[in-house]
Formats: sequence, structure tokens, C-alpha cells
Amino acid sequence: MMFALTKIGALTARDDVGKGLPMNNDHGHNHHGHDHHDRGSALSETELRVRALETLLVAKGYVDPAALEAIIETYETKIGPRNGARVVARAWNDPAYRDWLLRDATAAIAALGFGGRQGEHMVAVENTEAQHNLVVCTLCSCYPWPVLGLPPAWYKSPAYRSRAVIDPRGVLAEFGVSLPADRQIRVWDSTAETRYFVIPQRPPSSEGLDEAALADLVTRDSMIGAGVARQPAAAS
Amino acid sequence: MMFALTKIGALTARDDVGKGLPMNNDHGHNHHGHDHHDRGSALSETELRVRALETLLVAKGYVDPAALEAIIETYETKIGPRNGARVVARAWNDPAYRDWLLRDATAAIAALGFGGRQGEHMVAVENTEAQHNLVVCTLCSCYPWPVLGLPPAWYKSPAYRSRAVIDPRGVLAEFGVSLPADRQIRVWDSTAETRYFVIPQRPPSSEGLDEAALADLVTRDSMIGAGVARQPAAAS
Amino acid sequence: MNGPQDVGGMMGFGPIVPEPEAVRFHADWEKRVLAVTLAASATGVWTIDAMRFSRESLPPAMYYGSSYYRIWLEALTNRLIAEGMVTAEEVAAGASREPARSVPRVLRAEAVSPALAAGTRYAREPSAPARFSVNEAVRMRVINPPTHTRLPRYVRGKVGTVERAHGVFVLPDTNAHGLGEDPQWLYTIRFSGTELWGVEADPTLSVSVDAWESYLEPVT
Amino acid sequence: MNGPQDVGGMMGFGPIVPEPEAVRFHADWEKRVLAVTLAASATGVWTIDAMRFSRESLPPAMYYGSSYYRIWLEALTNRLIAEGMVTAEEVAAGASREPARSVPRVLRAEAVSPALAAGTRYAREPSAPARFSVNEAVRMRVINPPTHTRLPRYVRGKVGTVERAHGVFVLPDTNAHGLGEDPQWLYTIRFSGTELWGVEADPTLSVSVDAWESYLEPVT
Repeated sequence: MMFALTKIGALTARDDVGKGLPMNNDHGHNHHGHDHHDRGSALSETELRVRALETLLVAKGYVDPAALEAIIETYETKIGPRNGARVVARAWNDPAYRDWLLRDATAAIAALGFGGRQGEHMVAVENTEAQHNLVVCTLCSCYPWPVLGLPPAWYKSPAYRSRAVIDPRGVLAEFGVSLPADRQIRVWDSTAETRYFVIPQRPPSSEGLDEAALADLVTRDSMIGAGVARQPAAAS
Repeated sequence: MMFALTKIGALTARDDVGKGLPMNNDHGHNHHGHDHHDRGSALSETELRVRALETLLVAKGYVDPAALEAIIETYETKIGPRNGARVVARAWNDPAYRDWLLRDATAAIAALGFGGRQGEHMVAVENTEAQHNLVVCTLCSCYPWPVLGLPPAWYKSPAYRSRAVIDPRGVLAEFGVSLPADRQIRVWDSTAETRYFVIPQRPPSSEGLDEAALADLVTRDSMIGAGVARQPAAAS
Repeated sequence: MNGPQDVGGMMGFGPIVPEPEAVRFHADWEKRVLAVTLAASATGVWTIDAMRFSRESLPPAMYYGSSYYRIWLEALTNRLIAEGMVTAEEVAAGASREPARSVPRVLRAEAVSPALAAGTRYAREPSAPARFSVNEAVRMRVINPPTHTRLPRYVRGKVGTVERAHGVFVLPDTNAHGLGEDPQWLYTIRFSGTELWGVEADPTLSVSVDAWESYLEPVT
Repeated sequence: MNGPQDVGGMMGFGPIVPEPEAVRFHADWEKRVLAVTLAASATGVWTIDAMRFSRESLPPAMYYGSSYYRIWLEALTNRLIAEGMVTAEEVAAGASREPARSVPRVLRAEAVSPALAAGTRYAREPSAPARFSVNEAVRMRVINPPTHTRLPRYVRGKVGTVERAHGVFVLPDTNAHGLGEDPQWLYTIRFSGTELWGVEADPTLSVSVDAWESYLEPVT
């Protein structure tokens, strides 16, 4: 019959899985597709293609160049994971807000001024001593932009998307997260327009901190479920 | 609910599936992996790597250079689909041999002098008015070498391997084969060391031909099930 | 379609590489691809589902060999050509050679903030009650359309439990192909890890997908 | 493993390109890869199953972006390094820098014809009767090992019919990893197209795989 998974882990480790081979999608780039041209040259094939396409679409009148700058500015400076950190900090600090967030995340998040594209239908899920939540989109890159900003490259990588649903503890280990063996792992595959985000567990020794200080403990990865919140500086 | 498959076919045809994109694995090469270096240059990266590896293995004493030549000569000149064509011609001509071939293909094929590597455990399947057989190896490239030689590039391509088991009529259409709508399609996925080959239907108007003439009607593709036997010249 | 996008449960993609939270982009061209994709999509010529289908229609070697913004670039280019908004020759030249196609709208700079803040709602008013109830066991249908679907292969045929009904949402399967919105009830369906991956799976694991009503059938 | 090799039912790889029967190779290097792979494998350092695992362990972008002889080249190189027969530095240099490892045998030119004609038999003497009978309904187990298996994803969990018992054969799942031959009964299991792909499948279609006894369970 089949051998046990523990035995298999050891086998795989000693075997030639990917040994000496370039891996794709690390840091959002790859080493053996077209993108290898992007390294080193002043103006890569990709850059040239993007520039040509942008020029063409502007010339055709389909896109307004000033709109492009406005979009970039929005996601570079306005919309990012500090939004989500504020939501989490409020939830940690205000039980009524937490209940509202779990009941109707879209409305509760809008009350803090966040919402819109890729966050039209929000669902908040809460990590507890009983259950750890992890969010993934196996089919593409669905992600709650209004609270977390643009997804990191790893979130969009086949490495993460493929394994999160079958080996989440292995995935968490690569993020340095080790959970008790009896902790229930709940993975949310974002296959529709609903967008999930995780309320991480509030760290011990964070009593008395104000919401700004609490928000500093909330990392982006902890709101995906790929990390946990930071310990307060005094306690760490 | 879901829409019908016929409707979908039209949609897919008008959509942008692969439009303007290079396809991999046509003619055994590809256009956007490493192998694009193989076109045009006198000594490609692949050629250099193969040469270096062969030199190294010979230097190490792991392989005998004369053995390499003997292997190549065997599969270039001795072992190919004309072997299988002889087996089929005999089966068409000799009902007792046909029965033996269907009952114990390894032995019946050995009786004509064929056998060995990648054909140690042979199974012959017969096309009839009721059933058409198609052979594939979805997991790699398993193929009955002693009777058919080395597999063609398309047999090893993901395009063929992926679709043969889910859309064999679509696959056959690309080979110019159209079967009656009520013909049963039987696909054999070679997932073990058993090796399948197809006895195609004997063409009408082939009565009276001797085995050599019959063998000329038997194409390689017809013994995979991706084609049908040729009509005799007089009848075509 | 059972394309390269459907990676749930696949193996062999190598390690996951975390990156600092402060990293927004890895190159200037990534910003341009983001902005051009959002602005071009705002013309309203295609739906988000159609663009997803363009991405998953890329050849698997290209899909797995490209960073995600590169996937966006390839899919956007294909979609613009397929919609008759540009020609392949114009793309190669980076210059306009033909008159522009008329498009429903153009996103102006001053409209960017309101448009991003509004988003696009995919919820619709229910016209019928939900067929399935919370805590009901359901089986995911076995379908293999060559067209767009959001039912991943790894849950097809599997039995799960309805955990939540979200309301009625636009169906991607039709919306991606200009066949209308066909709004349907959307549910979160939870599966045990052992149902999905077999008895050797992590016993603490459960996984959910969001699934439209036509993806489900009663457990008989 | 659920690696790139497991393509049954996938879509998006583009058209199939037939080629003339007379074509044996497309470049001289393909002949060399064939010969070197067969000769190196004849040393007996690895099994055919181990080499298949090396091929399916290639990154998916490489696997799908390479011709099959290129896949052979990449996998052979990795396997030779993993077995300590060559170093990565030697491969890069194309020259020997370290003493050779001892290997069970070397295939000499005069032994090529007899070796190819003999092949390698994978059948073993049965030590127990077959558990399943011809015409019996069986369910394919749901397994997802990160190691080598010959049970493709598209049949896992599906119910089929035993069509033939071939005898007892070496089990690839263990043999690929140096865990012994664990010989088991091997069966041909036939499935209807609708069982595999759903009610919209071609009703004339049936598909079989060859499956070892531990891949099967009784239908309860």
C-alpha cells in the first residue's frame, strides 16, 4: 500500500526535486521565460512592449495618460495594507466593531473610509486559539485591494496558489509560522468576487496600546493568514 | 445552468484562445523556452550541452561511445513502424494469428521477431465497426517501441496527451479522421509497463493482396488509433 | 477551461518567496501594466470575467514562465486585438495605423478616484429563493467546459457543506463570453481536507470555495 | 506527484501537429540524448520509475516549454548529479574533474542489440491471488503523494470496471524511490466518459488506465 506522508517528506527532500534548476516566479520574475531579458539590459523587451502598448492606447484615445498617473499614485501611496491594519486594530479594540466586521465586513470597513475596486463584497474571518485562516486565490490573484493594496508577487505565484489548499502547514512553515498540531486550518479559496481578509490573533502583552500602536503590530501577511501579528516592542 | 458544449465550441473558436501566440511543442520544438536558441545558430546551447554531457559520461567511463552509435543505428534503421505494419498485415491475413495476437500479443509479436525494450508486455486492440481505439500516455511518453519505433513528437506533446482522454474526436479531427457519431471511442492510457497498439480496420477492396502489400496500407498513426489504414492504390 | 490557471493541488512550482510589505512594484513597467490594464478595462469593452479568460488562455509554458504582470500584459494585448481595438501590426509598431474603434467610455483622470472607490458591484437582486440551505451537504458538479468557469478541478465531484449564502451574483461562466449575467445564488462551500485529498491529508484542514448555484447538486 | 506530467484533461496546449512517419529525429542532438539516456540508464544506478520522477520534477514552465528530448536531457543531468555520478561543475565544463563513481555495469556496444531485444521485464510471480475480479466495479483511491505515482489525477475518486488482470508488476510508487519493488496485481480499469468528465461528455467515450491493486478500493 501507499507509504506514509512523513516518510515521503524525507524522500522528497533527498531527491532531485528542482535541484540546480532555476525556479520561476521568485520575486515576481522568472529565469527562463521571456523575462530573463529584463535583467541587466537598460530597456528590456518587456519594457519596450509595455511602452509601445501604452503609446498606442493613448494615441487611439482609449486611455487618458493623466488617468494612468492617477491610478499608479493611488496604489503606490493611498491604498495599501496600512488600511487593513487600521481595521484590525479597531476590531481588537472595540468588540462591537469586531462583531459588525464579522457580520458585514463591507459596511464595517466602509465606516473607516475604505472600499471599492476588488473589495466590493468583503468577508472578514478571525483567527482564534481553535482555528487559523489562510486566504488564497487558486485560479488567479483575487485579493482585497481596499484593505491590503496590491497583492505581493508570492500571492500570485503558482507556488503559493497550488500548495495553499493542499499543504497549508508547509506553506506557513516557509513564512516561519508554526502552529500547534491540533489547530484547525481553514483555507478560503477566493473563486468569486467575495474578498476575504483575516483578523489575526491579538498578541499577548498588547493591552493598553492605542489603535495606532496596535495597527503597527498588524502585518500584511498576518491579514492573509500567512503570518501572525507582531509582538509589541516591549514584550519582544 | 451550464450551456451546451456545441454552443461553447463556437464561442471558443471566435475567442482569443492562443491567438497570435507561439505554441509550444509543435514539431517537437518550442518557440519560447530554451530551445528557441536552437534555430539558426550553428551550434545551439542545447547541442553544446548534449555534447558536453556525452563527453563527460564517456570520460567517466559510464558509457561506451560505440554503444551510443549502436543504439542510434538500431532506432534509425531497424526498429520502426514497418515492424508493426507486418504484424497487422499478418493479423488481417490469418485469423488464427489475429486471435493469438489479441490473446497474447507479446508472444504473437515475438513470433515475427519483434520484442524487447518498451514492448515487454504488449496488448493489441482491434478497431471494428463498433469501436475505435486510441492509445495515449497522459503521464509521459509510453509507446510500443518494438512495433512502432520511437514515438513521434506529437505523441509526447502535452497537446495530444491532455486532450486524447477528454476530447478524442477533436483530436482525431486534427488528424483528418472523422468517425460515425455512434462509433464507440475507447482510449487506452498507458499508465503502466503494458504497451498498447491498435489493429486498424482492414480497408475494403484489399482482398487478394499479399502481406507485403497489406503492410503498405498500415500507417504508423493507424496503429496508434490516430489514423486509419490507407485504401489500396487501385481503389483510391 | 482546465487551463494553466487552475493550479490548486498541483506540485513542483518550487519554494514560496516572501517579500517585504513595502515592495509595491519590482520595475517601472509593472506600474504601467497595472495602470494600462485598469484604464483599458474601464472602457467597458470587456468584463472582468472575459479578461480572466484571456489570461487563462495563454499557453501553459508562457503562463508558468511569466511573472503575473507579464501575464496581464500578454492577455491585455490579446484581448485588445480580439476586440478589434488595435491590430497586431499596431502593437508591433507601437503606433496607430487604423481609426479607433468606438468604446462605451474613457476613464478620465478626474474620474479615477471615484471609479476606484466605487468599484463594480457584482451582486444582483434575487429573483428566486436560494435552493440550498446553510449546513446542507452538496456535491460539486463534474463539468469540464472549454470556456471560462470558476469551479476549480480539485473540488469537482466532491461533497461539501454550505457554510454561507452570499446573495445573488453575476455568473462568470456566461458573463465571460457575452452570454449575459445569468445571476445566481452564490455560496461558500466547505470541504474537509480528507474529502479533497484523501485519507492521508492533514486532518485539521478544511478548504472552502465560493460556488454559484449551478455548480452544485443535491447529495442523493 | 501532481506535477506537470499529469496533463490528462488539461486544456490550452494548442493544436496537435502531425508529422510524417519517416521523421525519426529533428536534430542530431536528439539522437545523442536518446543514446546517452539509454546507455546511462543501463548502468543500473536508477530505475525507469526514478527517471520518470526526475522528469516530472522539472519546473512546470520548463516542462511545458521544452521538447521531450530536452526534458530527457534536463532530467538525466539532474539525476546524474543527484546520484553522485557527476558534479554540476563537471557538467558545466564538459570534462571530468572527480573520480568516477562505481556503477553496477556499463553497456558495451556488442551488448546493445541483445539488451534492447531482451528489454526489462516488470512482471513478477504472484504471491497472492488477485483481490479484484474482471467486471467488478472499483473506485480509484484519492491519493496525492508528493512522490512518484502512476495514478493520474483525472481518475482519482472515480468508479470504473475491472476489464483485465495483467498479472503482478513492480509498483512504481516505491520503486522510484529506492523503497523496493512491492509487486502488486495490475489491472486495466475502464471508465465511462461521463464518469470522468460529467454528463456533458461524449456518450460514446470510454477511457482506461492500468492501475496497481493499491490504487483501488471496493465500491461500497
